[in-house]
Amino acid sequence: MLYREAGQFKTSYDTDQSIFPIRQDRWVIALYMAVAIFAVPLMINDYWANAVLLPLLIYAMAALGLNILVGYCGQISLGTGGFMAVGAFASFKLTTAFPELNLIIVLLLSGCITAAVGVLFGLPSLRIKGFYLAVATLASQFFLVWLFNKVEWFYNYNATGQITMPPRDVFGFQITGPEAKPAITYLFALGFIMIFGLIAKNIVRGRIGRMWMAIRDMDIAAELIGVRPLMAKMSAFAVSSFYIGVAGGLYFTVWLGAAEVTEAFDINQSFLVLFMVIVGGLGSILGSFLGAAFLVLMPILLKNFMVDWLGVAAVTAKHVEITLMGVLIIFFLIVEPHGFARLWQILKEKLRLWPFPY
Amino acid sequence: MSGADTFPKLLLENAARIGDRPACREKDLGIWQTWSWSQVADEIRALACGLAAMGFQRGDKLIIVGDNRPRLYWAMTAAQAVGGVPVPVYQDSVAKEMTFVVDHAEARFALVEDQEQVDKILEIRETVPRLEQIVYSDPRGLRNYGQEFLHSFEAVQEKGREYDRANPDFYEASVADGKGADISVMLYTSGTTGNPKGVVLTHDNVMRTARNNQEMEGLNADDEILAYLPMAWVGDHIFSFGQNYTAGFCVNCPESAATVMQDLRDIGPTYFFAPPRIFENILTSVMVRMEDAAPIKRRLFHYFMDLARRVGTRILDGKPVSAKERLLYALGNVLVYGPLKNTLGFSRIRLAYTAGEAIGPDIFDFFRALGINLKQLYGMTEASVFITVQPDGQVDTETVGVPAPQVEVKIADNGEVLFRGPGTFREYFKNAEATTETKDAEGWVHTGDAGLFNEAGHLKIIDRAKDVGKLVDGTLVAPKYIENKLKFFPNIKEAVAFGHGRDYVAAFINIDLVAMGNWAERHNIAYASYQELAAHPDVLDIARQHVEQVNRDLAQDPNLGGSQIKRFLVLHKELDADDGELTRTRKVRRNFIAERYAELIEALYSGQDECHVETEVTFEDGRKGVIAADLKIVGAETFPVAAELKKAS
Amino acid sequence: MTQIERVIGDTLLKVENISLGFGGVQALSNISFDIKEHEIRAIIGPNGAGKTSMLNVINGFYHPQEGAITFKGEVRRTMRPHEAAKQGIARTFQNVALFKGMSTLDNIMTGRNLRMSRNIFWQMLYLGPARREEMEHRHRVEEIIDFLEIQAIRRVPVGKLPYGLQKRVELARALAMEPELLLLDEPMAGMNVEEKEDMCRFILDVNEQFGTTIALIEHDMGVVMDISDRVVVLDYGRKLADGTPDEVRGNQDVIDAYLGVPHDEGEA
Amino acid sequence: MSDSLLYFIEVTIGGLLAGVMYSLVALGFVLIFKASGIFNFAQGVMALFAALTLVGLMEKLGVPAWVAIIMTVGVMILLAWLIERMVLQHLVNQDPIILFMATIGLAYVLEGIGDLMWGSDVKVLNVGLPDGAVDWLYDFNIYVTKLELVAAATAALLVAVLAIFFQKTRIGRALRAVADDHQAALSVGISLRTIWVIVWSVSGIVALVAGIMWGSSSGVQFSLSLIALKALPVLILGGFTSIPGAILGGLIIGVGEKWAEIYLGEYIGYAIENWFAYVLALAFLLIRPQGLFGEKIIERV
Repeated sequence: MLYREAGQFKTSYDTDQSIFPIRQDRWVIALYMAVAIFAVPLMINDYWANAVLLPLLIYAMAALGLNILVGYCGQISLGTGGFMAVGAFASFKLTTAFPELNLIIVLLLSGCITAAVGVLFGLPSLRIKGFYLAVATLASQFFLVWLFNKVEWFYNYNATGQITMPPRDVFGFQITGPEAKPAITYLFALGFIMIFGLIAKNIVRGRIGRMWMAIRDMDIAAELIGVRPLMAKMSAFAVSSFYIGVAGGLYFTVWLGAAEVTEAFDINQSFLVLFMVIVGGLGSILGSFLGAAFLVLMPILLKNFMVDWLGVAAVTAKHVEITLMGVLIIFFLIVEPHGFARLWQILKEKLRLWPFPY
Repeated sequence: MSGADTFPKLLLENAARIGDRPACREKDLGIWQTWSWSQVADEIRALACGLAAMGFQRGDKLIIVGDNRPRLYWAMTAAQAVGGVPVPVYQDSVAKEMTFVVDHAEARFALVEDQEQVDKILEIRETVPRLEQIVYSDPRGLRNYGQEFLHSFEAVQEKGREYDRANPDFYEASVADGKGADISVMLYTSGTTGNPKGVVLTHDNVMRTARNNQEMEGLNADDEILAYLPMAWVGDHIFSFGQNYTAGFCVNCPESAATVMQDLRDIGPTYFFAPPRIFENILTSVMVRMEDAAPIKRRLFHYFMDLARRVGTRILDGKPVSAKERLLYALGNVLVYGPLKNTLGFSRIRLAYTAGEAIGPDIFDFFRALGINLKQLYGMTEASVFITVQPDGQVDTETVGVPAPQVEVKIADNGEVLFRGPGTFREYFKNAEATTETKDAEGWVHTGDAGLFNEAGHLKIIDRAKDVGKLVDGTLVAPKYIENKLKFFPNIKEAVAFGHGRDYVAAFINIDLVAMGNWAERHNIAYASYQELAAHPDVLDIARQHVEQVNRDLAQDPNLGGSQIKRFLVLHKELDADDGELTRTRKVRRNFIAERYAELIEALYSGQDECHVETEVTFEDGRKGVIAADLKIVGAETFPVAAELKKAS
Repeated sequence: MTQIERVIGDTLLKVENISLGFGGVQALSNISFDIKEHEIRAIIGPNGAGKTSMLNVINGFYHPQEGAITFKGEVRRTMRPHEAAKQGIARTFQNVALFKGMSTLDNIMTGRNLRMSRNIFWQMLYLGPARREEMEHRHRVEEIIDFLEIQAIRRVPVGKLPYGLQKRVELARALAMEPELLLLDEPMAGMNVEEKEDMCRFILDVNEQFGTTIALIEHDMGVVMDISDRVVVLDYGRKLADGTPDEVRGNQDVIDAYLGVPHDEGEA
Repeated sequence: MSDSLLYFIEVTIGGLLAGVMYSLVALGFVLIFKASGIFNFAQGVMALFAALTLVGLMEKLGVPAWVAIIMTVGVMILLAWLIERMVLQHLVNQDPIILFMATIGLAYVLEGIGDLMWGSDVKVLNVGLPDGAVDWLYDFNIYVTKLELVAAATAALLVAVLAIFFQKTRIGRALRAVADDHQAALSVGISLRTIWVIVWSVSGIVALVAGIMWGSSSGVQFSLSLIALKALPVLILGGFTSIPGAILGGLIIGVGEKWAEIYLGEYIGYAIENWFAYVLALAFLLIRPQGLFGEKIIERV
């Protein structure tokens, strides 16, 4: 209905393959960006930053990473929590070892380290498929958590076994530690997500993305076309883990500030992120964001609704919340197995054809 | 304005003036490949020199066959540049028709699109020995055609570039040699009878008409047009070639005939021409698709379309409209009109023309109600299209507008429309007799159409001149005009009006079995056959109402008011091409019908109110049979004619 | 695209005494034949004759226990499928093996994979070389799309396409690899007459226009006899006959084993 | 006999006994995966849920253990029916991963409801199983609790029963058929949905047994649901569809795990059992991708 595509013809492959070929879409995206960058920081406060926006952005990053692996390359992974832990501990070790090192560098390096770990734990995918692989990745989850819990070097031999983020600033703005302004940390995280969201899109729409999808859709045919499964799968694990690692880094550095591995990165993290990917839509960048938003906001809303409105006891509310989450997830899988992304797609098609039905 | 008097010269001007602006596009390999004016100039230069290198002489004809393709348009200018004459031929014409044109035009060269056309040419080659060289644009499937007289477009251009290097000033010189009075194109019009005639148009003809219309409508280099009608048709030649050069706007060629609608949507032209039937098809498809839409949407659609029909055209013509309705219309624009135009590809249209035959008022209004500036024009090949055009804000279905700039139009005593103007053709190629028949000493061209000017000075085409008759009292009778009015009612499929040499006008009517059938079902009227339905009193009554409505309209027109239908009957069978009552193109063959149903006509003019008839018919399976019927003859009310009223008062 | 005059050249691929078995089953026993440059070579035989296994061996998907394969003068017994692809062997499948989740365009673009080289860092930015490369290959792919007349379905997810078109897209994907040897596994299976005619035309055009050597498995004897230069007949993993269509037609074993059985498509 | 040897034996036996428990849970997985191709992640939570229900019934209603058990069985069957009704039947022909996620959702629901109904505090479960060391073994300084023995025995019994159920009964054969292809199953004359209800009930009961055993030894609490995770390596090892695989795999994992804990623990740090099993399974898988009992897969194109 709002689309006016007549006259938006493409005279080059370049424009034809741009991410948002339709002008109206570009406008909308630009609008969102403007709001996110300029409007939100003005009205942000600690609650919004810590309870809503930071987790939303950070989980979106993680979901993005996992979606690359599961949605685009078709390799199921239940090790997300573990990989996020790698990212977190890597950034902890780096920033404590080299205090003057720019936090951005720290996070990127943590991503790279996680990527390496990811490739290592991805190796089994060359021999095994489907749920065998899924279960195999659980190994990484358990092993990594155990490792960070067991080896004191990782948490600098402190008594608690906790890791705590020292205050760091980037270009004069304090990003971490208690004094960090919510607006700043938010923008910091936002910057990461926007840049890496774009990068992810660029990768998946190019040769490598097609390589992954080929492996996902029909690995045999892919190989007979000259796609090397080793390259495809390992690169997917690497990129995916990089994203998850960076997410883990942000999760620890800018959001939690302090983390205890066994609870911050336990297996439920893995499931949570996987849910985001599924509910958001496998094989969709947009979906990763929507999924993250949904699974971050839903519990908050449920909790507020029950505790603040219905005045349910917090502990009961917790149980109800768990139950409802389960129900909601099942409900979603039933009504739209392809997630929000598909719903959005359908809506968009309808808008483009309006007023015609087809 | 520019001083160029030929298209090759104009091309050089454009290349210099707006060299980097797009001159033409073609949907190919998934995107709209674009050529700027300077690129086009180079391409054409190379091609022209190539032709010259192949021995293409001044005055030579270049046959051009194929779908609308930039290269074929370039070929026209290329031929002109070296003093030759492009002769576009309908791409769907069969070998026989092509043989005539190629032979009659004495062409030595042909430039065709693809294998299909090459095969056609090869087929006729024996019969037209004059044809020497054939150039093809698309090599697909032509790899193993060894003939030495076949050349690929690229090869010719290559030759051309060499030739150009060899004689650097050849091209400029030969372009400079061209005069405005030279022949710029020959367009063969398929006359209803006999062989096609080659209409000879000069650069002046095409260029001046193109410019005049362009200035009248304010076309400019920012406009976009979709070239999808046959290149051999004068309309396309003016819109997609002539004005492409004079206005410097961009011509867009669709990917293929099958994708025209999609490509139309891609481009969203600002300037658009289509014959009435295309608009009709679009309207039908819109309605059909909307039928499948969700009820809410459908209601929304119909509500706003009604609104649009009420106020849309008025707003378009800048007539006063209440604020409330303006507001509603704006809302409708967001919800319905805008999206609708968008999906049809009409969002950006500033100017749309239709012509060729009478367009149904509801079709015409539908598009104008959407805010599309759709106008009628009256033209013909011999005039380089424009004879009359409807100026903005003075549009209606009845007329075809006022004389185009610099064109004089007058009505002969027999009612025939005559014109003369800058676009008037020079002659019919090698057909002096026909030329003198059509174009008299003072340059007046006989259109063969009967028409008249209304008080607003707008021309109204009423019929073919030869079909116009007079009642005994001398009132003008234009059967086709009356029939069209009748046929605009969905319930009426065909109509045949009589009156020449009679005291009043009478008519045969064919009801539309589909439309009336639906009506019958809704009013649960059972019927077994067309004949039975046609004889039903209610049906006759409806027919009468329609006839009287037509009479009312006619009464508005002082000149034709006298030719109201007094008596009519609804035929017992559908007029059928198999019975020779219609031409294959579904035009009524009135004389044949007049003979065949002589007794019915008598009945119409004698007082009797019923008449028995027996008719031999041919069924689908070719068997012949006889159907008999007793037909009611219905009298219709007639109304006082407007002018006469004035007189009275 | 480059045009090559069609002349049967010298041997492109030689298969010598290939034997392949799974556990007990002997799929191929001691098969030898060769394929010459630019020719259309048909492999026919009743179901379970080992035709598909033969193709699988040629493009390295199965590893024969015995025998040698000489491709472009290079002798080998086993290799990974993607290596075969690198060497210029492309392939379509008996039951279409397209990438269901991707559009027609992307499917065909995947065929260009081997010819694209820009590393991930350029792709991340989608700038400079990576973008330029993408565009170049899109252009080549569009030419193939144009060649196989599938412009209309460019953006359609292949899963939504009718079977006949899927087959065509698969051929397009194989062509995108610009292979020297093209293996077609029952390219016309389950098609109606018109679709078959189109496919025949395309196969011949491909062979003519690009000079691609083609080895195809086909059940429709009419088609095989019309378009192929030479035919090799397999039965129960053994080679029955090898020669021009006419020779094969005449061969008694073949008639008994195969043609003798009245075939639905007949020899139309 | 040297102490070290005795110690080794004791460790081994301990491993075997633990292994039996793993097999038990793994069995639950296999049943469902075989019949419906669903990787039922809720298996562990089902055990927890069953145990909770059992305890709840005994505490709240004060009914004797055996009654409570029977009632719980009823509950589990009802649950199976509900799951089929409200979840599975809506997800027919969806991707495996979707069904997998659905079962995780299911796990959440069961956990939540269990806690809501019976509270989330640790509960003692005593259905009157014997406890304390087995004396005659103890004489050899081998410490094995009666409970473990009973557990093992029950598990073994259950496995045997199931084996018979699958081999001999008509339904059992139908279930096996389903695993191979659904049409076949229908031809046996049992609707898929019934079959699903049955398998889910059966694995529900299996879960109950597992729940009782673990519950009695280490109390009923959330951690109980994690035994599922311990059974997963068994699946990789034995294969998702092989009952014998599940059993043997369970034993291997059980023993291997204990050995590793005892003999490797001191070098690489203790509490390794919750990942070592995976590594073991993986290592094995890399050598033999088709798992313990699977036969070599020939890929076709």
